[in-house]
Amino acid sequence: MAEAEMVTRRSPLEYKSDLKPVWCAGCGAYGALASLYRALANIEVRPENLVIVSGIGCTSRLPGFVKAYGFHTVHGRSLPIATGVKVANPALTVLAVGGDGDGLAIGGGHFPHAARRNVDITYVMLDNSVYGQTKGQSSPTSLPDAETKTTPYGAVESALNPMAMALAYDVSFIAQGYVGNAQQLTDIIQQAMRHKGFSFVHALSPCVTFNDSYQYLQSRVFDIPQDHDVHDKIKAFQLALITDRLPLGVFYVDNRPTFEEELEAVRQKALSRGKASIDSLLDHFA
Amino acid sequence: MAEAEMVTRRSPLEYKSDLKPVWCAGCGAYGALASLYRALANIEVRPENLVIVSGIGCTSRLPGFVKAYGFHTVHGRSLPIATGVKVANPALTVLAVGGDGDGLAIGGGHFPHAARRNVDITYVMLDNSVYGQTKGQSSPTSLPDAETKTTPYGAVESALNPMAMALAYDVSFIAQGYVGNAQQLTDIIQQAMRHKGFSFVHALSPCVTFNDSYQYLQSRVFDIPQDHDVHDKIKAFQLALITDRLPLGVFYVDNRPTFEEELEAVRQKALSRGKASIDSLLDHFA
Amino acid sequence: MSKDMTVRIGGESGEGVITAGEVLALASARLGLHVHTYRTYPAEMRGGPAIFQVRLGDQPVLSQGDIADVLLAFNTEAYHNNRGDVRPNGVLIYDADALKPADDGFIYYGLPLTTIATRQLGYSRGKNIVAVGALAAILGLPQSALETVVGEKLGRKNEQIARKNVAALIAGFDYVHTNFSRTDRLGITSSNIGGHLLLDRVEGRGLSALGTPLAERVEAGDPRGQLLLSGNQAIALGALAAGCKFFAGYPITPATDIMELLAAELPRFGGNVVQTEDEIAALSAAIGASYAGVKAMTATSGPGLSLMSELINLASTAEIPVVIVDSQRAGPSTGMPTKTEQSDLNHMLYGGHGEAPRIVIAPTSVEDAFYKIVTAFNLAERYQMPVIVAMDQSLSLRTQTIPRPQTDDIRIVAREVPDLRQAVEYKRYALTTSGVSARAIPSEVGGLHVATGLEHDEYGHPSYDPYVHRSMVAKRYQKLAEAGEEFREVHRFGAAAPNIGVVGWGSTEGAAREAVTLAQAKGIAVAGLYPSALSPLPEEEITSFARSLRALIVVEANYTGQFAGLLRAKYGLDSIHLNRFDGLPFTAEDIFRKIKEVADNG
Amino acid sequence: MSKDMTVRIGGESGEGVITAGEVLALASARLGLHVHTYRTYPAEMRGGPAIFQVRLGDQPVLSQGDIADVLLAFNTEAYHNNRGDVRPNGVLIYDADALKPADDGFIYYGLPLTTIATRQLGYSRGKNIVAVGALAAILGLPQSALETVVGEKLGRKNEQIARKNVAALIAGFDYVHTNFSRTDRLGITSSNIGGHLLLDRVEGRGLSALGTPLAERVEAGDPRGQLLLSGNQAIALGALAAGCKFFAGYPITPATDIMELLAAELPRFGGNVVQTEDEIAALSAAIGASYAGVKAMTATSGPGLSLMSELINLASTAEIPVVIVDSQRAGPSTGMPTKTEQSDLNHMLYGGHGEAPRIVIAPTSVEDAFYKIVTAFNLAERYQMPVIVAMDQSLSLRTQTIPRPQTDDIRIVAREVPDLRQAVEYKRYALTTSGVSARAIPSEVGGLHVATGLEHDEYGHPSYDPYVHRSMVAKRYQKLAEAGEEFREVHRFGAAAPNIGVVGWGSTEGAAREAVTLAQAKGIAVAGLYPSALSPLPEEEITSFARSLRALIVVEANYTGQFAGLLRAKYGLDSIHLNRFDGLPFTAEDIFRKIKEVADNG
Ligand SMILES: Cc1ncc(C[n+]2csc(CCOP(=O)(O)OP(=O)(O)O)c2C)c(N)n1
Ligand SMILES: Cc1ncc(C[n+]2csc(CCOP(=O)(O)OP(=O)(O)O)c2C)c(N)n1
Ligand code: SF4
Ligand code: SF4
Ligand SMILES: [Mg+2]
Ligand SMILES: [Mg+2]
Repeated sequence: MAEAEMVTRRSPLEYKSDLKPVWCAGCGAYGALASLYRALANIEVRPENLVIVSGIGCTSRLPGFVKAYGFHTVHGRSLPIATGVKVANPALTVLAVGGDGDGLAIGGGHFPHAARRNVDITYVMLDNSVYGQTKGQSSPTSLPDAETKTTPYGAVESALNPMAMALAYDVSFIAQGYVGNAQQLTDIIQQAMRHKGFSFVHALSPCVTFNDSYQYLQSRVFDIPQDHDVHDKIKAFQLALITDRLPLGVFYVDNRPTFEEELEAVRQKALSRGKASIDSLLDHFA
Repeated sequence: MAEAEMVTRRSPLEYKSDLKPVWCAGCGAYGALASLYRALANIEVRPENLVIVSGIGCTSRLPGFVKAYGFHTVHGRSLPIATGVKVANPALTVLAVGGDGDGLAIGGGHFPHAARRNVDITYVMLDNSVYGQTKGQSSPTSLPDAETKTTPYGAVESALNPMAMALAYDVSFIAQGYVGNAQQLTDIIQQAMRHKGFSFVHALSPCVTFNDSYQYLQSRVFDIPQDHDVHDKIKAFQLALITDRLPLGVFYVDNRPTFEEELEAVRQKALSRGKASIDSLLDHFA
Repeated sequence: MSKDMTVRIGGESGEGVITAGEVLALASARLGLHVHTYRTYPAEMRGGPAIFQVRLGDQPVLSQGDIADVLLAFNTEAYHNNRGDVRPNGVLIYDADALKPADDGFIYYGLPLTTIATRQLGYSRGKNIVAVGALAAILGLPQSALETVVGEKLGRKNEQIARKNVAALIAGFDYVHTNFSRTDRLGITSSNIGGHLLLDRVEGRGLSALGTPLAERVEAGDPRGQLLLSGNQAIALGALAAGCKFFAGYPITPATDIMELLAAELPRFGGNVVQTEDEIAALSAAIGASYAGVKAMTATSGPGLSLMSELINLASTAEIPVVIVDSQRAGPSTGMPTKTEQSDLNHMLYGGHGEAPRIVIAPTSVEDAFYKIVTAFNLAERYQMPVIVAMDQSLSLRTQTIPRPQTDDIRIVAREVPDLRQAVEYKRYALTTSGVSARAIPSEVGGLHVATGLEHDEYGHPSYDPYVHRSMVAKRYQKLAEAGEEFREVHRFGAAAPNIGVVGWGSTEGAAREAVTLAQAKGIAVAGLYPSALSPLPEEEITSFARSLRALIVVEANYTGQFAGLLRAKYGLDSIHLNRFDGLPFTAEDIFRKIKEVADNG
Repeated sequence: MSKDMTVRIGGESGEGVITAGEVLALASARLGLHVHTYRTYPAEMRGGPAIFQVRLGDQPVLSQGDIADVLLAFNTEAYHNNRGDVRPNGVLIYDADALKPADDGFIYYGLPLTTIATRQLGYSRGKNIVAVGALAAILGLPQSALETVVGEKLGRKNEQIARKNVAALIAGFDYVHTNFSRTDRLGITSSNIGGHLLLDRVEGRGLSALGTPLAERVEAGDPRGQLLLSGNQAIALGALAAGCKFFAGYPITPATDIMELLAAELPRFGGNVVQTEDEIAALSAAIGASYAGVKAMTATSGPGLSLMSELINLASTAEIPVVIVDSQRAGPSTGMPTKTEQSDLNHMLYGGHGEAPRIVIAPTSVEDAFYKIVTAFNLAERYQMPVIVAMDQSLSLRTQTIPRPQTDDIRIVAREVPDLRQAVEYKRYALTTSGVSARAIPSEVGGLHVATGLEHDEYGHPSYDPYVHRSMVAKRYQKLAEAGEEFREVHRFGAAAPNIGVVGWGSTEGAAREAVTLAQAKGIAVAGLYPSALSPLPEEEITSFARSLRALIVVEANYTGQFAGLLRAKYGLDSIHLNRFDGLPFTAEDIFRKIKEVADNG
């Protein structure tokens, strides 16, 4: 039985578009894309029911490489746009993808609000701790002292902690993956997509050209212990505060109504006050 | 000795401007303003060395009522503007003030970055959980089910948790006050202003007109126990996660170099590569 | 010739000025009178002086009125602030407990409003309703009509309060009937009170020129045939009628109540309202919803529109329909949020980097707003681009009576559906002669594509090819040209063969129409033209109108003459600029004076 | 008449095309030649074709060149992509290991570049430098000059690499001298190689028309008297010279390297660079710094400028000086980030709600950029308003030789300091005849005030008074008018009594100058006019130029003709539009052809 369930009925190849990825050879984004193809196959979403929304950046080019509906928007706005998509048609499976700059710098103001709405979309952030697209400036997750094109004397800001932020925002599914661990990343994305509500996958993904962090990451990642209680927010916060090493896996899960469910409830409440028609509404103003 | 230190050499009245506050009678902002006058007197800042930057909202009108330099900017931008002020002239004492909408909705993207820079300004957020200025819409801290002008069937989003967010952002001084506890709020603002680095004071402040929360708050606030370790971030996070009651006092303190200090270090590093002159710089391009 | 009367109510915010005005306006509307209201807002949260002005007429009332015929003053400050705006020989009704007017030559009705409310009724907050009763009695409005309105609107949640208010109203009526049963300078006696107060605007401005008796008018009209709406309400209702199913917005004066009304109503129509974290997110969400196949809109004012610049251009480039209402206020920057101005035109036309075509529509009245928001949705849908609807504070917040819309007659444009069975490969951005390419919606098999703000080829694949960019820029502008062919509505009024022309846009049309009528009555050959779309402009209509003129006056509420600049840039039209930029709406008098001046200098 | 030559290097990104071009350009500049470079970028991160074009001349080189005289091709694709852009009888230098050209009638120099680099030198990455050596040898550039440049720039951190590169360079030189000691169609022998390759642009376009021997030129010039800078470098250096002490920005192509250069240099000048979380924060921080008394700027491209709209208007309303560089790229929306366009003009002029005056300055060359950013800071300071500097991708990223600036001669405007001893009450926004009110800076005793974006009275107190708003709107525009009196620079060139005029703005001036020179040589009475400020426009200069013309051609790199529209809106000027909107910069040929066409049809 268990065996049978593991059979993939759709092939990851079904999700490959005709466009050849534009990324540098060795870019972490290739790994993320591969994991995404597998996750999509595993959850068997129909390409026409899938919408992938992205901002701008190397990693935000991803929708072009997936056979699905896509919306490659502007820098930093993937979350509010994806929210509009999902609310308009809750039957769609909606993914938002983008980089650390896209999501934590220019788009950072939208993240807490997507979380508090608990809109049922999955947000995959490919974090390479640099601005790849614009050729190597520091990003919100660049480490202190990082020498980049805009920090020739070393970065002086501390790095943001996306996992801690997601917890503070009350994101209802929070996980961290690494493109070097393809199987685990696939699994995490799958879980995130199956989760009802706003899910956040922080995918550590090197930029070979401007921040080749494979070694750095490889030597620091470790799997979250099996006995971690994903419903314990304090424990999850403790994990998030570990800075010398990088825990991989699911940090936190909370099950609560989604935005679409809540909006449906609003609709029912509203309708209970009487069925709508323009004409009866106009009567109020007569 | 202790007595002598408590003598206020400047009077709070010195900080009162000629402009009469525009707020509704009973607005929480009056209390916050009174506490601010006292705190300013206690730390004895000279009015001409003080700059108060605000966004837009009822509470953002505050700079007009303080005898100091002020900059009443646009909605949501007090923090980056205050950052510019402080970096340009670190000798100034810089305060940013504004509402919950100003700081957590439209301006929410700037908060994490002010924190990670640890710029030495004090940010006082007057949180009334409503948009007062625009006459009563829901705000990021409105409670679920809150009936407001834009949520006639009750709010469906969960409320943001500014204290947890500040912790996740690694704000280096985090405290919560209540305008009904004038003495404590004064004290907190004072401590925040004395703190070197980015300090955040979350001031609970009712909007009598659109969200009269005096009773609600009064019945829920309590002082953080004396034995709370302000350097323990996990403990602070636990405090922040308490939702049925509202802890007042200092949650968290971290002492690390300020942005201005770091930038000064950058300057020294840069200068060590040779003194600057336009002409010698032009030589590089000859 | 039309007859009308302007009643101003002045007091301190908190004294119930607005409520009093609203009761008067609604009761009048129900009686079949045409109504136009105008109000000011206290600048501070803690209050300050407020006025509410109701202009009533036997014909549609097009502007707020230049001068008050009747002033109801609640206190001394209100009296002093407003006495200068009352016509000579006008009527002053006042709280005799609160003020003692000087003799300005008005016709005086002093009533002990405070005493009646406090002593007689034990309901001090009811002073304003006592005043409404008195006012209605003096104007000759039937008591029953007022009673119904007060009962319906002023105690919806509390029957006791409803009863108190009705009692206050009756007390006001009674006081007038008891104490003013005399023939005074107005010729009013208790038996003929009212019925004569509509003034003849054109033939004379003195109170001696009395109009159609109200009673006649009331009998002739279909009292329920009209609605009393604000511009913002018209926008919200029109959007519902247009099939809007998604609204995202961020509160901002004076646009917020569009969102507030839709928050209550849209869910009942199967739609959703999302209050977002800012205006960028608002337009983002609307664009996302539209991409997903649902008619979507947002509404904001200048500061929000500024923030939306980048997203407007995304919608234009990715070819996503979306409707954006800009209720302009006095700028720049935060400016004066409660004052009116038409100073966002350039930003509506050009705002945002690069060249991103968009349609801009300017409703000219409350009624027009209802229908033009429908047009906006239709054009957005047909041409797959952002449509900005140019409102302003004066149009958003005025209320006007409008004939009840026949909702069955509203025409809705449906999306052009791609034929996905035929195509081997679906080209989202296919180059066509009209520029319009059929748009597949997520969940449609065979329509997979990536919409994008990068330059792209017909498939939507990013392309930096010079030829591709040229074709796609031209394609997007071709759609705008097509929209201009389809939608060329102008409002033309006045002389058939004018030698002076008045051209304007948006909220000033009412005042301009009145001014033109006045000027025609003085023998001036003047006509007005208001195009409904500012982008694309109806070239032929404008240039042929302008061709025969000796002088063209361009009316707009801004400093730099943005529309005049547009007309000159587009058609080389020189014009006389009539600008108002003090935060207040144009009056008919402003425009009339200019027409006259031009005619006299002709 | 000037002589010049255009060399194009084409290859795959990663083959060192850019480095090769930069070495050639810098060495030529040091030799006293005038240089203008142009490059394209691969559209994808993973690479693609790249070209770098170096145009050399004995007089200042004003544009990138219409057609290549010499092509250096690293591979077959580069050869095929670029052969069409090489002049008939042009020179083709190529890697004979990588490609076999057809006979297109070029003069062929095939070299085994790959073999030399790999086999002979054991340094396969050095192929590009071998090629530079060969190219320089053929052009007759002295080996020593190239050696110095390669030694300095290509091994700064690693001496071994420096040595390898020098060896590669020498191998290239040697190969040419050894293998091409023959007289070929060019008349080149080993003894006279070089020295004759500067072509006479005007008199004839064939290679037979040979120019000034290089050696002469080199001896005559002051090799160190000029700099080789990109437009963005000129902006950054000019900002330092202007006294800028604060830069905040967010990375965006093609503006980013302004921030990158300042991040390295500004701290050494006592200033700070802050990379902010977005463009809104960038302009916010710059405004804050300026409020606090420090000269401040930001730099961005279209999408960032869109986001800054609201803040630009805050600076205008609160009267805070700030400098904003917009390096335009092809739009709208994300558009084509690595391509050029002049399509942000309307947004620079009008972007943002309400009416917020700002100065817009358009540098026309790299040298002009250096001086105009100084002007921008000066005008910002004097008139306390935002100044936008209109760059574009083509100007930002081209490099040009410029005469070394005499930094002592740069004039810096200091702030007008309020006399705080005199005033009983300090009025931050005092109404003055010039509109300028002295600005107190935090820490000045007696200057306390609240700067604000709300409408305000002279003290800065919020006011919604109609009279106050009117006065303050007029005050802010008065400053713009004053700026227009002070700064009315135009670049006028060509015939003294033209009947055809060419007007444009910004980066196209070089091409226009060349085109006008060519046309004059053909006997056409044509002149050009480029105003330095687009807001406020120098009215008198433009209208008097236009008055005498038979035809006015407006040149701009956009679709809708924004500047032409501005000229018509302002001065009623009709014009012939010459627009390019394919992402590529204008060539002199484009403009020359239009002038000729207009002249022929005259
Ligand atoms: C409004 C705006 N500002 C700036 C840019 C330029 N830009 C494009 S991508 C990018 C950042 C890329 O960083 P990240 O999001 O981390 O993605 P990565 O390329 O590293 O995958 C920037 C600043 C833009 N396109 N739009
Ligand atoms: C860009 C922009 N959007 C919207 C507004 C309208 N606006 C003014 S204040 C405000 C929110 C006020 O809420 P908050 O910040 O909580 O302040 P409060 O009035 O409650 O003190 C809004 C939405 C604005 N001024 N600018
Ligand atoms: S620049 Fe970095 S992030 Fe971008 S494609 Fe290359 S390796 Fe990937
Ligand atoms: S509306 Fe609310 S927040 Fe604003 S002044 Fe009144 S009480 Fe205070
Ligand atoms: Mg990144
Ligand atoms: Mg609030």
